[in-house]
Amino acid sequence: MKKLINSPDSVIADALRGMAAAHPALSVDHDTRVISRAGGAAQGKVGLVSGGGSGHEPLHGGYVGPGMLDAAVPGEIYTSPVPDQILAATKAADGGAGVLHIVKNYTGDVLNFRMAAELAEDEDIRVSAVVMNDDTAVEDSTFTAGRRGTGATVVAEKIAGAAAAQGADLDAVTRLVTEVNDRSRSFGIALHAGTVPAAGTPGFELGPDEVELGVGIHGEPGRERGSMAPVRDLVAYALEAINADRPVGGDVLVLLNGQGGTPLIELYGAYAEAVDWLEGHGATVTRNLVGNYITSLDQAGFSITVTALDDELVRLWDAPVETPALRWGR
Amino acid sequence: MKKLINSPDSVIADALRGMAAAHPALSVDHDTRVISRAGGAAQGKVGLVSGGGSGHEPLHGGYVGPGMLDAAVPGEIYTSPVPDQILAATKAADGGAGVLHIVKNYTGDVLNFRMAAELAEDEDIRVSAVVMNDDTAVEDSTFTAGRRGTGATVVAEKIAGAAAAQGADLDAVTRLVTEVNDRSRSFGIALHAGTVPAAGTPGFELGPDEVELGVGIHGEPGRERGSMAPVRDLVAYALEAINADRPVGGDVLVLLNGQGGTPLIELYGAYAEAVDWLEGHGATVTRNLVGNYITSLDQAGFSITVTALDDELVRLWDAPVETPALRWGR
Amino acid sequence: MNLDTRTAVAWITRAADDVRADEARLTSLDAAVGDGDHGANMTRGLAAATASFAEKPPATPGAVLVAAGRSLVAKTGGASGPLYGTGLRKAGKALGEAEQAEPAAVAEALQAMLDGIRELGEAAEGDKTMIDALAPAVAAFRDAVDDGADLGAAARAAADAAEEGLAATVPLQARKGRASYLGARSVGHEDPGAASTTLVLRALAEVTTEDAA
Amino acid sequence: MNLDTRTAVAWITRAADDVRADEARLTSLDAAVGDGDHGANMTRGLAAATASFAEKPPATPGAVLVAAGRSLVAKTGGASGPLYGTGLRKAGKALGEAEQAEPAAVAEALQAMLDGIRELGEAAEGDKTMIDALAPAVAAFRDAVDDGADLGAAARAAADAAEEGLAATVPLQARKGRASYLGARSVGHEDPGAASTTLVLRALAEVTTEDAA
Ligand SMILES: Nc1ncnc2c1ncn2[C@@H]1O[C@H](COP(=O)(O)OP(=O)(O)O)[C@@H](O)[C@H]1O
Ligand SMILES: Nc1ncnc2c1ncn2[C@@H]1O[C@H](COP(=O)(O)OP(=O)(O)O)[C@@H](O)[C@H]1O
Ligand SMILES: [Mg+2]
Ligand SMILES: [Mg+2]
Ligand SMILES: [Mg+2]
Ligand SMILES: [Mg+2]
Repeated sequence: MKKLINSPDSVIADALRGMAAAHPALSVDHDTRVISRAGGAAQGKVGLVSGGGSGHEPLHGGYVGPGMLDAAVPGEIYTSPVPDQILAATKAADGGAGVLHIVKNYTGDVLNFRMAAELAEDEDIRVSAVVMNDDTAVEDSTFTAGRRGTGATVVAEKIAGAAAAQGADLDAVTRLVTEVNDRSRSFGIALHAGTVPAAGTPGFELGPDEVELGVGIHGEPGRERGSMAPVRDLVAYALEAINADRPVGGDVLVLLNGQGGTPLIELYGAYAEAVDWLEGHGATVTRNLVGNYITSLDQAGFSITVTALDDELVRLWDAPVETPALRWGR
Repeated sequence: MKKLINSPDSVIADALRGMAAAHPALSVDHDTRVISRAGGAAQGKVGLVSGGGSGHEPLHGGYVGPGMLDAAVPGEIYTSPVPDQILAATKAADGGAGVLHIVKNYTGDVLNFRMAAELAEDEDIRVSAVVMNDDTAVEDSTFTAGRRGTGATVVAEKIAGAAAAQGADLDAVTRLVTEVNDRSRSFGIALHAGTVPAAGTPGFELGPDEVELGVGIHGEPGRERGSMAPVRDLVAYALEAINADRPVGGDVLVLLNGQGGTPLIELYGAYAEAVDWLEGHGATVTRNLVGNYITSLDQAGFSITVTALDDELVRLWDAPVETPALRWGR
Repeated sequence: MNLDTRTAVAWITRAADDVRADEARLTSLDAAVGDGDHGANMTRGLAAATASFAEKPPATPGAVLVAAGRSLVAKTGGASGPLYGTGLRKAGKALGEAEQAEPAAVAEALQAMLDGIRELGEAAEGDKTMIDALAPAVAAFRDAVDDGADLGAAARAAADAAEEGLAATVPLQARKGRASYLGARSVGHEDPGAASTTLVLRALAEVTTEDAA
Repeated sequence: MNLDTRTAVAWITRAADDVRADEARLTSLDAAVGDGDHGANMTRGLAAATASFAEKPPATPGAVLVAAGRSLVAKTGGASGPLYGTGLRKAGKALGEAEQAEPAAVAEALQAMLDGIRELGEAAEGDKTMIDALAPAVAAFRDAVDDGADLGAAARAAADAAEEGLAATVPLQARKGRASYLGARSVGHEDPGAASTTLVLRALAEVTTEDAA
């Protein structure tokens, strides 16, 4: 697999150089690898930090800016960042009102963020953490490492960003992110595996008629292999899984997310099917995102996140945001 | 190649359903296949229409909205739309101050838009057209069908949109688009071919060490096959071609565009190289877009567009825009 | 025999069938030097033409070709839609209101088609386009008519000339259309538009030959 | 022999070399049931550890392991960084300030390492993690020391036990870590973390055996 890179070892460094050059509103620490706001932390505002392995762009660096994150922490491809990095991001995000870590539920992410939070507390920064585990594909039980954190992370970062910008305190922002997590379920299906630069070949093999049902964002397998099918059936499978876990109804937000290798024209077709299915099941889609928001390099496929909305969440969703990847409002 | 579709025949229709559902500010005519603004044409404002084959999303439908296009015309995959469609779009865009067609230089696009313009003139709509031919890969001579229209089309649509929104008349908007075309050069390189739904297999074969230098946006071949190389060298090749055609210098806008199958992390790395190269050649990159703006389904690769800026173009670029794919300003 | 309404409808219908049957080849030719849509384009356009005949039966052979031309413009897309569509419209206009067209009138109509495509597309013989099949075909048709051939024989001569013209496109470097972007790399490939032209003219030969038989 | 500073440095250095040499296998194991980064993670972390020894030479074997642990936390990333890193730190702390550690002290340090990883990761034996190689290895080391074995013999026993533990992970269904997302599909694969643990312990056996020779 040919990749548009200089070498596998330089991918992150090169991407950070590019982000710094492209986005003057961002400040990039190339040594420590932290992406933060060029203006620094807003004093008195709750700081928001998220991060994880690289390869999911625009998550998380593309979400740094007014109305969303204060700092993002990119690890190696598909690898959790390290505590010192997360600590540096936490300091960059600290405006004296505490910092919230939005952590995706993977053992590495949880452990590294926890260690960093301890280091931050040692430096008198109050840190709260919410672990996102919206993925419905994996059973949440004591016999697994728990449900994974996926698309709802994008929603949570937006909601938290708006709340923090409006002056909510650390407990309130933490509560809101927990609410987003509770109200969201996600499911992903891969058609073709992506290729990690270091590996040079796809991470897994899918036959011409196979899809990976419940695939993870690092290309890791999920629930089971399934048969290729028209998009309406794949979307239905994903939504049935979501609905079985947390029944849909009322006003919802839908993130119809591309995993990286699926063209936008196909994502829109999938979104049409999602809306039809949800409306046939008593839900009304009042907010949406369609596109590449939490990717897995060049993996072909899609994921759906459904978030049950209430008035507060809608207001926070609609609030202004000014980041590389999400921009709206005044 | 598995595609996230219902069937090859339904791809456009399904995508249009999805766009209509996702974007309440758009009005989609599913029968005629025109995407326009939900509020209709602004009276007294020059109308802006562009279009072409589908498969390049977000081009052009994703660029409909305040500050950019009034209407977009999506043909079949990689196939120019037909005159009746373009006429309907022209009428939808018509606010009584004339309509500009922004046409990409391909025989089919030129002929179909020309026939539509004749039909519109029959109905007393004054139509002007600018044919974009920014692609530097193909020789512009009487022995070819001329240079192709590629990434500068995005820039032109933005510039025209701002000018029209600010009250410029048809001649002025036409002049500005012509200027953007004259001031822009583009070059694309493909690493992997994309797959058209109807074909089911990639449109061309690239060996493990081959790239297509000067590839077109419909996956059509360009200048020649070349050897795979680190991204800094591929970017240098593209910029050398651009520079040889129209030397770079001064302030420039760069569109570092993904062809669809290349992840954002790689596009940022490519952008870093582009900035280094340009600054080493006496240009200053003062504006940019990095991402998927004019794609070719799931083709892996990138294109660069360099537009020489002046103060007027910068002001128009910075002016507010509110479309699915580009949003900034107040 | 003359070209009457029924035969004109049969021609276009047969052309639609033959193109659909050979769609994969047209696709593959266009994939090699273009964007791979010529097969789908021609299938779609000709299907629309035959559908229009059913919806609104034309009264004369000229009306058949004008309706076919309009359908091709309205439904094909790409470069081939306006070119074929305009060509057929002009051919139909040239046939006027007559209920039957004698071979000489058909020759004029084909000439009008060729002239129309050349005027719109500005391609000359040797540019590696549909013109490279159509021009020799029209010349062969005219020559056959001048030699007293009936409609079927003239059409067969045209179809044969088109096939020769198609083969002759292989060593050409394209100077028009999408294949021209390839420069010298377009050499060694048949032109897709010339291939579809050959199918269309072979369809004319078939229906005028079967009819006479 | 005892574990002195030089031997401790040699251990970690050998572990870094052995892991780098076997990186592809670790990658492949992690690709099958995870995200394919375990090889790169361990290579990176252990390389950082050996680099830290050169930059700031530790004075005692305990300091070696603490420094290695810190490097692994600071540079590895993923799940394995905090787990191995914390484990090695605790092992180093258990060795205290002594310039040499007798086999019994090394046994306590390995126990502290195991306890630290178990406490942080909350995995038990049978969950199909590094614990499934480390726990039997530590038990084997302790038993060997109790039976009067020298450092090299105890380390070899530990390495052998780790290899058996690694093999025993194959039929297990993962209940911790990324492989647990696969449920029953994780059966039939070796655990990547158990594989790297085995390499690390084999490195200890190698350097303590060569040293004694
Ligand atoms: N200027 C032209 N004059 C005549 N024929 C042309 C011209 N440009 C293209 N063609 C014909 O059109 C064919 C391609 O048609 P098609 O693939 O349907 O359209 P597109 O190139 O827009 O995808 C070419 O093979 C060629 O025969
Ligand atoms: N909770 C845990 N306790 C002990 N070991 C674990 C735990 N979670 C994961 N591991 C170990 O980590 C290994 C994976 O490491 P690595 O691939 O580097 O991290 P990641 O899973 O974050 O990509 C697994 O094979 C397993 O041995
Ligand atoms: Mg990982
Ligand atoms: Mg085409
Ligand atoms: Mg074509
Ligand atoms: Mg891993």
